[in-house]
Amino acid sequence: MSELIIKNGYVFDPISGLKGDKADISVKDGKIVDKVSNKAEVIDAAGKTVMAGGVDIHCHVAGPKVNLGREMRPEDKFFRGEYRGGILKQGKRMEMGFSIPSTWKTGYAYARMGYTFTNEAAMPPLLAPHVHEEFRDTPILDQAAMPVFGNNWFCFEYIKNKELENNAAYIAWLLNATKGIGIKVVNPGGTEAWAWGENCTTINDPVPYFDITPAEIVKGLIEANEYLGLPHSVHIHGNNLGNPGNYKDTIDTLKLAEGTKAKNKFGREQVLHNTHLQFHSYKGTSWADFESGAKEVMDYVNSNKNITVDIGQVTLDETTTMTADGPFEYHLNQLNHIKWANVDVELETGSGIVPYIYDKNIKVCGIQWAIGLEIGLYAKDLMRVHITTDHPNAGPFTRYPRVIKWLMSQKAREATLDTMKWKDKVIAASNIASMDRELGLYDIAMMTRAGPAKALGLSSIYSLTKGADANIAIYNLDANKLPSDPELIEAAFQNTAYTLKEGVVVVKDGQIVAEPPKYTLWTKVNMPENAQVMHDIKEKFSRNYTVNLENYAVFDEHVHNARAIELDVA
Amino acid sequence: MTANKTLNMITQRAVEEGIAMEIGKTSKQYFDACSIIEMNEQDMKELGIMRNTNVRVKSESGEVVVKATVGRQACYPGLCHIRQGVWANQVVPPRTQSTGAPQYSGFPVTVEPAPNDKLKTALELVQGAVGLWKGD
Amino acid sequence: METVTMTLTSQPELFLECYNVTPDQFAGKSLAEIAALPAHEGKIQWKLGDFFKFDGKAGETAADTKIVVNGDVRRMKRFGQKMSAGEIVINNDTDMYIGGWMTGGKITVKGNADSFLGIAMEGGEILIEGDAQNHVGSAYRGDWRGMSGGLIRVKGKAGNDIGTAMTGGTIIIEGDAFIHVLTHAEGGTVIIKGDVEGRVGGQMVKGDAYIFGNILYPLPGFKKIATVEKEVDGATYTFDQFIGDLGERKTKKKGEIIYGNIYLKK
Amino acid sequence: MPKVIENVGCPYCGCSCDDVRVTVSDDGKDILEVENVCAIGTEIFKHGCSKDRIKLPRMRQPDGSMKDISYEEAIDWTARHLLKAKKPLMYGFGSTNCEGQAAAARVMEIAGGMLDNCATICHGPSFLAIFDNGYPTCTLGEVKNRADVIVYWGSNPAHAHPRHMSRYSIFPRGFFTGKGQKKRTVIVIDPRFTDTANVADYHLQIKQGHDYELFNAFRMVIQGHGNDLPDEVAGVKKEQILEVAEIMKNARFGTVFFGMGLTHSDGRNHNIDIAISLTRDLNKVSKWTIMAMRGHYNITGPGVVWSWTFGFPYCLDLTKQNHAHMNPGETSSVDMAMRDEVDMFINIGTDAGAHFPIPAVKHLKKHPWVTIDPSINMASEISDLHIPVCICGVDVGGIVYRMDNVPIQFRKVIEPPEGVMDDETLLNKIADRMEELKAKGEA
Repeated sequence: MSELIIKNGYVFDPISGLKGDKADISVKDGKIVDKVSNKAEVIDAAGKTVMAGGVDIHCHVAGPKVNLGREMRPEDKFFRGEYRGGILKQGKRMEMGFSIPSTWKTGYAYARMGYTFTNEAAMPPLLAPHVHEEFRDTPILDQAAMPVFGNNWFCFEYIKNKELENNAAYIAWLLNATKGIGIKVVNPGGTEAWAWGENCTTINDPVPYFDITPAEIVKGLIEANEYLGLPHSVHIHGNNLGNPGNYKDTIDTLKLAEGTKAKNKFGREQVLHNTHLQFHSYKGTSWADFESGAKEVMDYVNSNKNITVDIGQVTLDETTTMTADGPFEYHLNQLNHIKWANVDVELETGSGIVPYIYDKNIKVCGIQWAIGLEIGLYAKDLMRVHITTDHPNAGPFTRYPRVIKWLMSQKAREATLDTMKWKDKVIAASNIASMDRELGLYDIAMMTRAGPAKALGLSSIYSLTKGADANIAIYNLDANKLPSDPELIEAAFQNTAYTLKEGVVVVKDGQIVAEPPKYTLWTKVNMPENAQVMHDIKEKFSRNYTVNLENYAVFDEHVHNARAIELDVA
Repeated sequence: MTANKTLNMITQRAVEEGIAMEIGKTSKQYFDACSIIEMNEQDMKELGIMRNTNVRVKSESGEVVVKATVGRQACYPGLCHIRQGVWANQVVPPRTQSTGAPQYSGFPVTVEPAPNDKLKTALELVQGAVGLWKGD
Repeated sequence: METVTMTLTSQPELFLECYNVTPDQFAGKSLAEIAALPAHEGKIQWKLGDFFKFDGKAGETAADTKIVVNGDVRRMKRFGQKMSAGEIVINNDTDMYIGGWMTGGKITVKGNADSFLGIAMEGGEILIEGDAQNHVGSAYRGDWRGMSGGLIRVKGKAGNDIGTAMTGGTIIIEGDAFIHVLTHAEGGTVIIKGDVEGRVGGQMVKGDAYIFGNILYPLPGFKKIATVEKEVDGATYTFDQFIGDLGERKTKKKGEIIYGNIYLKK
Repeated sequence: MPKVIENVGCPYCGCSCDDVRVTVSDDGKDILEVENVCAIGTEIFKHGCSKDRIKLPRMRQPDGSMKDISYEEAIDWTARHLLKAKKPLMYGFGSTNCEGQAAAARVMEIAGGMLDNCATICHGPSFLAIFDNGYPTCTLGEVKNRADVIVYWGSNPAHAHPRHMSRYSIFPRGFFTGKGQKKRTVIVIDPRFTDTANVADYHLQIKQGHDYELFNAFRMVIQGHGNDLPDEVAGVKKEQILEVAEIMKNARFGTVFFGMGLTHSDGRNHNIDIAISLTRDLNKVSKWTIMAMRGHYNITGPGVVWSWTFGFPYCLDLTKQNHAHMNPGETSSVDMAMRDEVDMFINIGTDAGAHFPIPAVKHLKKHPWVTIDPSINMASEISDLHIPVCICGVDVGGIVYRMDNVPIQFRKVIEPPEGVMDDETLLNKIADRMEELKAKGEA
């Protein structure tokens, strides 16, 4: 029996309503408890900020696409004669890579920032064992992954035929087979079209051959998600990502959620999570008259409570873009002519990878940077607007502290604007220069742990409420006396004073000191077997797949330390 | 007829070699599958080589005796092929053009009739190269 | 300019990585401090002083420091890596990565250099009096930004991948070259005074190759457009000008299509 | 009662077929029958239950003979030599599951050595090309369900991947390809009239070593410069190039499968590099993908596992503790052997004795040589220590990666010979022993 108490810190936990009050947090056997005995180990957090472990709702940290990115970019490790990252080995294994870090670096670097959970944003079901192998080799972090459904042939047919129960049964079966947590949709219909070299750029473009539209796909999946009552909502990367003028398509996509209410036992209120909203909030007709559409999109988001979003902030780094949106990556490669990888996955999905440099001396990159911050600053309910960089698409996750700095400090935003070659054009095409809002630590706690945890239906695990896992971040920030130098804010969020994982100190003074067990979270839907769906599955496997059905579902021995989120459907 | 001829050599997989390898590298099947050179009939004629007689193959990095055949997968004149394995690797140049991969395909060898020379076994060739061969 | 002379006293068993032998690292240090700089042989971290004895004196700045390397350093790599100024003279054959990622200064090798000479170089000058091997002035694996500036002159011959993904600067090979010259280049100049086996300018977007000898196997992607006179390396010659790689994508500047050029001496 | 095990993976080639049926004896020790498998795969399963399997490590004696020793002794000997060596090299993994490859990464990170896999002499140049130019590819099911044009360039599946054409490419009937072979056009580009060329609609008999020029010619046609082509490129007539280019442009979905005809000839990586460029060009007018015909059933595995572990797929230099380095040509096995850059060699799940050019074998043999492999092979017969292990896919399961990077979960079908360890267990014991020795200050 181990006991621990964190004393005198300024505690920010929106789930339990703590808004920076001085409070003690008690931990017993890895869980948050009301109190502990006087034998408990004491961590003095006086003058420090205490939050639950960070929760990343959307990042690409494990699996085939991420790994092909690592494989195809030796120069991401060794850049102009320098080993990037510059981290001396502190854990069991070395840490490699900048924009697409090794699994080991991923675990260590998140822990150093006070994060203890990540949600891998796109798992191709056929390749699920790969994702789980990487989870095994990612230290410390609890992880989950969302299988992609937006271009899945089974779903297409069930939705087209309006077979809600069959669609739901198939989704439940696939979550079980892949040990996935929820429903991800990427460029619905567009990636299937890309298998013929085509795309769907609006929600009404028909998908070749399948006689269905993106709008129907998304609506069908939302319906199935709420029918099942999954912990998370449908998590969407909509059509027409990354193109000027797409804010209209984004609002069209968001409108598909209108009239639907969340139905679940996990405290989740939204029915649609729109990820990396920055990439979907573009106005203008071309890159020449490109401008921010953040205001229009956020006006919609602010007034519709059944939607959550994450930002996808551009960090102005050389990074690696990777998405299941195959046609987008091809298009991007036609613009920058750097190397291009593409992987179309039979019956299910696709993906593309292109290295990209967000250069502060390029006007468009500056505007993209401004749009992301505007989304955060326009937000009225920060529980519904989460910090991400769509790692590694808009920048590596290791830049979260920098994003926090920009959101918390107008001075920091101005300093970055001042380094831009086309500062005036960036200002003219966005509203960033006029925004004086500065977020506080409570806001940041909402955007980086409480909000994402709630949206994922996991706030009973990832918060400081009684019974939650004792995953805790302690930052060197005096909530009453925030430093006037914004760089110190970034530094404090980069390396915690302490990170605790299930009550074990894993980071102390920014150094990895322990690597306790971690979990793979997945959603187990208990429902009667659906004979029709099982028949359909068997038929597709015998005719179209190249892997046998019996070898498709991830074997239990290949799922690392599984922890099921269970729910029953009659 | 010439005494010897420079040919362009390649070495690749063959299903016979694959089967034999799984039976074992010291097996007769492996010996039979891999200790042969396939070349164009015209080159054989010019060299005065009879089918299924032995020839000596020399390259910049070594030499080996193998049995000459035409083979089912025809080489054009000037091209020859020894199946991937111990015999081919006696002559494959280890140079890699700074890629790590040796020059398995496309290197000059001279081929000459050696009807009286004996073929060596895989073990004799490899153990012999490192001073471990103790003889039969 | 001050000079540090380093003379080999013992050979490594394997290869020694002399990444610290640069004017930048030596400048402002005493001989004892220089001798204490690390060098790797596999996983063993040695001191430079374990293999060399040092004489002379380092300058205050890199620009003020010259390093003379004596002895058989064929089993030593990475001399002059990332150097920004000053001078290195190696009085013998040496190994890989000489002048890799260098941004300024000058390196002279009185013998041969191995592969990856001047890899991703940005500025400065390298002179090899003997031969070089493969990847002269090329990019590091996967990088689309190869050599971007400076001059590499090899008096002897060179192997494959000369100026791969080059974007600027000049490479002069006075002898023959093997294959792949300016592959994937988006700028820069390569002058080969001998013969080339082939594959000059494949996948090239932009750049200039001057070939004084023969190209044994020319690429089909290049097309002759003119005969021109050009001054190259201090003298003027007549060349046939070929443009390409017509199979590769092309960029435009002020409405005009930019081609890569091969100038083949008549 | 004999037991039938279905959905078994075949541990031979990169097809990694997972539909094998194996009938096993009552006691789980013998394989009685193998179905749905090529001739080569059959031999692997036969060998797995051979009574002649090596069951104990063997150490070479001063007189040249081999003597049985215990696993503990073998593990200790290997651990001590790894720690002592300045730059040990572990190479192989052609027949190791991913769990074993991950354990090997741990071993060599602790040892501070070099880690390389068979790709280094096989599809390593394909990695170099992917580094430089990317990889527009797909899973094999996409080919089966959609492809109407198939190109085999410098690859000969009839011999190296016996079920490739029937399971994935030419013959199967898929969702959009219900007519199978009848509606597919097959193009083979090879200097030999191979058995694969024999089933093709077009065979371009290219002059060996000049693939780059022919790719360049195809790209010329795609970019609209077909008229500028000379009458013949790389031994192939202009008319034939134009005709085949037209077929490529008009494909609904095409795939280029390339093999060692490209990776082993002059230019190596650039032959694949330009093939990738051609694939990209073709996507402007059609839909095309490209795929390396990886040789072994899990030789894709080490590239995958080590990329997530270190960021590089092969030719790893782990000597520096804080970071990994990679540069083939310097850190590649054959180059290091020829330059005498390493001072210990572990051959695992492959046979460098048979498959390296013999001068490289001679160089490596100057130093301690350990072979970890279930079988007697050329490497085992010249090593100082031979440690037998289980055969993946026969007496141990695990994850393997098919040539298209699809993970396949392999099953164990029989019990291993008593006492024989699998790769993962053995390697982790070597790693543990090294950590023990380091902690005790004996290293």
